[in-house]
Amino acid sequence: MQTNEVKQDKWSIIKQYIGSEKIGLMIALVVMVIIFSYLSPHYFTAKNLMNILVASSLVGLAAIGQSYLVIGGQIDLSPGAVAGFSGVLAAILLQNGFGTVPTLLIVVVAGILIGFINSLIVNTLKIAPFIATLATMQAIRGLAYIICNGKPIYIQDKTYLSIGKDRILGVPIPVIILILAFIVFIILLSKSRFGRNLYIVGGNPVAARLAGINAKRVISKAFMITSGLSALGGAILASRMNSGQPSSSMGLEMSAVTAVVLGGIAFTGGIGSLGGTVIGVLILQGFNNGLLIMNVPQFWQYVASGLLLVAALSFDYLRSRKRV
Amino acid sequence: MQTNEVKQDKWSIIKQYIGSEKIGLMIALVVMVIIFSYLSPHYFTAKNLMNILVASSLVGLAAIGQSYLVIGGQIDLSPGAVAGFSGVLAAILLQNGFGTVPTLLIVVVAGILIGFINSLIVNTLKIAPFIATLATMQAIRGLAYIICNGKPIYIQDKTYLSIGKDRILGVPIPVIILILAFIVFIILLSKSRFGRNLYIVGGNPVAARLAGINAKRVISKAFMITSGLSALGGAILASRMNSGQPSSSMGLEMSAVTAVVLGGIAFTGGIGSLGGTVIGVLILQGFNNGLLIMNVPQFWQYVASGLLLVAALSFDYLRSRKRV
Amino acid sequence: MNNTLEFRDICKNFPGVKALDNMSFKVQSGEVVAFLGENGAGKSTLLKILNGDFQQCEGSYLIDNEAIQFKNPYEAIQAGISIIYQERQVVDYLTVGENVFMGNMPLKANGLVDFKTMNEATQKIIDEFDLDMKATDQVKHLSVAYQQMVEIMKAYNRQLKVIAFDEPTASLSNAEIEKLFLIIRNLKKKGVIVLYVSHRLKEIFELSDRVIVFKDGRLVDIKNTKETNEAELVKLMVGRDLGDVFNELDRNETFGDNILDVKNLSNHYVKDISFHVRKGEILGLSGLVGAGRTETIRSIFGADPLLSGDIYFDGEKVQIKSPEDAIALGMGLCPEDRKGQGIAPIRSVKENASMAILKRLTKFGFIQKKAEKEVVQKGIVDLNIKTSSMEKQIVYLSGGNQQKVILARWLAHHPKLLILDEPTKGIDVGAKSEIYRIICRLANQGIGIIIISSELPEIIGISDRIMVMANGEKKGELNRQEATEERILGLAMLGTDIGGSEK
Amino acid sequence: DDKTNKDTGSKTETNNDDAKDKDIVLAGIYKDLSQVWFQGTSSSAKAKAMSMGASDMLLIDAKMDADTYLNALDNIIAQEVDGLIVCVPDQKLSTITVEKCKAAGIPVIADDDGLIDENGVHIAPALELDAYRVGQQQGEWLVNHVKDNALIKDPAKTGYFVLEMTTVSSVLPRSEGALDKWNESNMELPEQNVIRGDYLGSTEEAFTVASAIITANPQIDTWFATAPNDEGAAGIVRALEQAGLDQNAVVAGLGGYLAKDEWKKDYSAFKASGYFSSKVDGEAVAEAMMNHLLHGTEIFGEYKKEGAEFGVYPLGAIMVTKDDYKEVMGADAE
Ligand SMILES: Nc1ncnc2c1ncn2[C@@H]1O[C@H](COP(=O)(O)OP(=O)(O)OP(=O)(O)O)[C@@H](O)[C@H]1O
Ligand SMILES: Nc1ncnc2c1ncn2[C@@H]1O[C@H](COP(=O)(O)OP(=O)(O)OP(=O)(O)O)[C@@H](O)[C@H]1O
Ligand SMILES: [Mg+2]
Ligand SMILES: [Mg+2]
Repeated sequence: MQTNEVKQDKWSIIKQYIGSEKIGLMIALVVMVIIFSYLSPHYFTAKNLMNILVASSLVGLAAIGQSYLVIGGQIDLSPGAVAGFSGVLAAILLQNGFGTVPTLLIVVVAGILIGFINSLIVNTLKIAPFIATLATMQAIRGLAYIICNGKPIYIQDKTYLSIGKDRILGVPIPVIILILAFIVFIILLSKSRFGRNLYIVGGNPVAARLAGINAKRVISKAFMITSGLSALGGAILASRMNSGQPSSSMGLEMSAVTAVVLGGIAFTGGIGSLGGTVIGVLILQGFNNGLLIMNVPQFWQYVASGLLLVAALSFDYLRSRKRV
Repeated sequence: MQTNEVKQDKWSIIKQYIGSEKIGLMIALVVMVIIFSYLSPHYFTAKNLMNILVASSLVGLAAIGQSYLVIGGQIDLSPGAVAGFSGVLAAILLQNGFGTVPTLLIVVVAGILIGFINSLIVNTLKIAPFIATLATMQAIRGLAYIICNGKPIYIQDKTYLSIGKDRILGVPIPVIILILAFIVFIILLSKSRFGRNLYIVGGNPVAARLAGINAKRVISKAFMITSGLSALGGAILASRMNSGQPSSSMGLEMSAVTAVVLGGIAFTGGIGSLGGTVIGVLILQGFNNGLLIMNVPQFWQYVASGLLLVAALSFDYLRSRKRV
Repeated sequence: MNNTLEFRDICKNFPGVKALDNMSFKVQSGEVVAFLGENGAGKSTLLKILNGDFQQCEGSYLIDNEAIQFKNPYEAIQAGISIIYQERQVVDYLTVGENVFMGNMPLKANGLVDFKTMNEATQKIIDEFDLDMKATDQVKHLSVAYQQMVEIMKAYNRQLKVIAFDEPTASLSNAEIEKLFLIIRNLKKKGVIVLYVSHRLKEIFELSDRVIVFKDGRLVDIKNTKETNEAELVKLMVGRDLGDVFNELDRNETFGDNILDVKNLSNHYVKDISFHVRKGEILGLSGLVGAGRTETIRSIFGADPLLSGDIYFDGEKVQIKSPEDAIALGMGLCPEDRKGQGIAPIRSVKENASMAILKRLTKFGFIQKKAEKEVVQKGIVDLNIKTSSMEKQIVYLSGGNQQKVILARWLAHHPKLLILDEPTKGIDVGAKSEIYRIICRLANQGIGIIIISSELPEIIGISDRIMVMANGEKKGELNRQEATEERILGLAMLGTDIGGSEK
Repeated sequence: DDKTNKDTGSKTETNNDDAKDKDIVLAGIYKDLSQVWFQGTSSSAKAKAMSMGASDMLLIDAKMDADTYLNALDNIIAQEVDGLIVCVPDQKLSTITVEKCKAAGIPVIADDDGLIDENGVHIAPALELDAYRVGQQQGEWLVNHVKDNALIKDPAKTGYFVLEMTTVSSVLPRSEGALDKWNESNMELPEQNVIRGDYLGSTEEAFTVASAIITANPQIDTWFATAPNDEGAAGIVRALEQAGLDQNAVVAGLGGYLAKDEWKKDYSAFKASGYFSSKVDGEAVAEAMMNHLLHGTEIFGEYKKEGAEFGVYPLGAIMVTKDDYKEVMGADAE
């Protein structure tokens, strides 16, 4: 369980950001890419890699937040509902003449507010986050349907639509946003006091409190980050799809959790890094995309996804066990 | 945190089976029934109560298994998929001339096998149960579609259909099965060595290991019970619907977990009782039924369900906090 | 019965640590053998090898002259070897009976657990131990001391050839300790081999036939208890003379104004507690386990709610709503439950040491890593913390070194008032004397100290003034010159001062 | 016909003779009330029924779940409603529905998906959306559009993409109908350029699938596509836009509810959609039920085929395009 301390220095930087423990997963990622590339010449192309990144943009944002939460010993099942709600909210705001920037601001603030409510239920009512956010997930999804009366709402604002459509230096804006978000939140997690506190709270909330760390506030921030990012993701998705749809992004939370765990963050809390999550998201989306490129029938996609998860995680486990 | 020890004896029996700590939830249940009865004359009628019980039959079975797992520190996200798969499997077997009894046997055994696989992944590959069963959930759902090619399969076997249709002394067979299952599994949990070991494994895994309790085997059994009961539930549902449908019972696992937590079993493991789960299931299904009876619009039902969950759990928390 | 237990050249390596190095000795049945050694000397590790929890890297052990290799603790239990771990291993939700019979609950013919037989058998053991509990009590309702006794009963309930106690008295009060010693002597009479690990020399002299002294994973010496004395043992284990620990302390004699003034404090556990601590003064809180000392200081520190009462800190009336507030004012608390409340086990030594002063180490929200490392390094050197690196997960340090890390955390904070709740629990004599020295040094710097300890010699030796509590109430105060074990116990147990000079 | 409501002296075979004294209460159980379509049909049915004198119509969502559906059914039977309109989450639930309603003496009409026995024979009157026929209409429109405008310049560089929902058995025939029409039309596309893709019904999934298919077939620069709902078509259009292939493309959806907004833009590859009028649907069903309850008129008797026991009202789609959607869809185009 202890890593070799000799190479500490050489590795320490990589370790800090990517988590050298995750070499197993990197290998899994590479193996997967090689297999798909062998099976289809269209897999490992610039165009398709961009497809994968675009498809990752929503899951990636939600997974950043989920990483924070799981490190802090929490979990959030509401990101899918928040994203759906935000898309609809954005569309309604635009319909009512709000500009792109105000719309984005309002949507993200609304998301942060939802995160705050989640944390309030967890912190003050002491309801387990799994159940608390299952409850808010239902409530928020209901609200998403209510505010649009169940009907998708079309978006016509050109500026807003350009978020999902335009590219900067050939890179789609959603991908740029994702990359920026990862950079910001990797730095925040590894360098800031809030990030450090999150690890300590996840490691032992009681000890953290007695050392003067306001565990509730730390957890609250993590929930707000998750919901805020999910809301942003939902708003971007709405732009990409040209409409806000109340039923969109169902199951997003599960994909996010999956990516997080693939990336080596443990449910026990206090362990893992956001660099691992990057790999987790790439494996997940790269795999889904590969199945689609290969045009694997839907039913088999389910089976394959399940098997991938088990395979990737056991691969990592077996590899790390050998090392000890 | 210390409770009054004086009344210990009077209460100890009730406590063991129902969990006196759950008085708060019982009150919540009663309050809910009173409110709905006041709002609709159709709610508190023999007919409707039977409706609630019939509606509970599948969730109830899954919740029994889930209770075992959560007490043992585990969780299972695959019950919905198992139920869907089992229904289709039953329909296929019947279509191929299998009798009712062999069909039920095979389906339940198949379910138990799935549970065994789940436990294998958790025990030997050390994958967190949340993720392990999320993976098998996908794989099993995929299989359900594959074996019937995505199309529901009709059931014509009269004997088999009578399971879902007939009554004994006025009580529908699914309800009888549910009640029997609760009795058997309450006894198993509170009186058998396996049941007590489950608390030890969930409450203090180190102690379990030191005492020579084979935690893996205990956990394995709990997974097999859960999947076996879910399979049985799925088979009964197929009989009630006259067909096996690959997409049925989606989200069953979440309802089961909700009922379990409502009933006072904590995710930390080692705590709670199956008596609490009975109340949890009744609150959940009684509430859903009430919303239907009141004809609450769908979107608002989502919101209401979310709020109920938070309300019931905070009620219980605030009540128990006052006691200290 | 005539059993033997022999270790031959046992070695055990952990990454970066040689925990055991060529450990060899032999024990006869009917013997109580004590293990003595500094924190991290390898005592617990040897026991865990004996019961198959760890596997040795080299060497072997023999029971009744037969080489044996247990693959897991269960095999050891089957062979008559039971170990009571340093950390309690009970299951809160279950009854005393179920805990005592954990792993081998008796069954009825119908395959269900035979609760009647089980509870009767448990009750017999309870009576034998002379404890005030029932077999059907849920363990979560018992005091910590009683939970520890349940743990001991669990081992006692088995077929025993060898029983090992790893610091069993850390959370027991005198009454239970005496009962335990009685039990151990009975076991000895029955021919059971008893291994006993403790940092309390007094207990070792009272109980053991021989003492094995460990140092850095090696066996230093084996002494017949009757033929040695404390000074010799200490010298063997620490490698130098400690002298008279308390008399040689550099005490602070001049106290300043009140740093803390508590007036009529009440909470769920204690009522109407009033006392004060002066700058540079060491106030000892004494009492039996469960007297309410922890609950008193937790309320002061903002960890638990206060029902009524006023707190004055450094002359000003303060409202402390959370530990955060208390720390901001200049308090520090070293909690009694190290594992549960003191450390974040999977985080590094560095993170555990710096967690209370992160605000000071932060610029624009970001941690100054270099400054942090310097602070932590200073703590490691000052307190002589044994760790291969400050990045090591704290859970892999020995208990005593974990405790030192928590101390380092508060020293780095430069508190005005430091509260230490059982700071020497599970700590070796060498480290203890270091901790005493540190406490005195802090007092000399004008820091007010509150120390809670269940060890009377310690509380008498270190405190300038002692406040005695029982049943959630203050029973009296004794100053340094008045304090004797008898007078303290009189206050704690009878509520009266037999010395006659109660304030 | 409001006048005839009042003098209901001529009740024939109706089973609740006291209906005229009692308020008439209808119930509608729909398989998924979160879908725009069912909201439309249910609300127009309710409005129509109330305008014809019903005191209420309970609308219940089966949430695509058989279990929920059965519970809802038991529920409304317990409440003794006068008539039931159902859209079952799965047609295998037909027999049980009809049995229960018969036992309770409640007339039932199937809305959208017929109530059929194991041989596919209707066991209750129905208004049916013929999924396969609708698909054919969609395919037909596409074929004609492509031919009329001579859109196939180079068959090797042209592809037809059929989006399917294989996990929803009632929707699958739509894609089959469209594909069959395409195949019948002898378009001379290479076999590998006719590609099927699978999704679960949402725009984002359709987008993801379509993006992958487009990437996997870089030789194709002219895409034709059909989707079994508008969400799917919108997803394909977005994917084509992202790939820069939307100018040559033709995409047809079903429903029209997203297409109408696409057509407010200057250009969209979303060229047509099969419009179902939820108003026509809901009103037809409610009217038939109310007439039955008030006058004993046989439900959909006029649509009864030879030898059939029950009448089936056929509901088809109307293919609408940017040019004519406003006239055809009326209020739905807003
Ligand atoms: N699981 C482990 N992984 C790595 N190192 C360990 C582990 N367990 C113990 N060690 C190390 O082995 C050495 C011996 O530890 P051990 O617990 O046996 O000491 P001890 O004599 O019982 O000390 P104490 O008196 O503090 O309980 C210590 O340096 C400790 O850090
Ligand atoms: N976690 C707990 N659960 C149940 N009872 C508790 C708990 N903590 C304390 N108590 C009870 O509260 C009372 C006061 O305990 P407290 O820990 O303050 O005593 P103490 O004097 O500090 O003793 P110790 O020597 O154990 O520190 C006791 O009756 C004790 O049993
Ligand atoms: Mg030790
Ligand atoms: Mg204490």
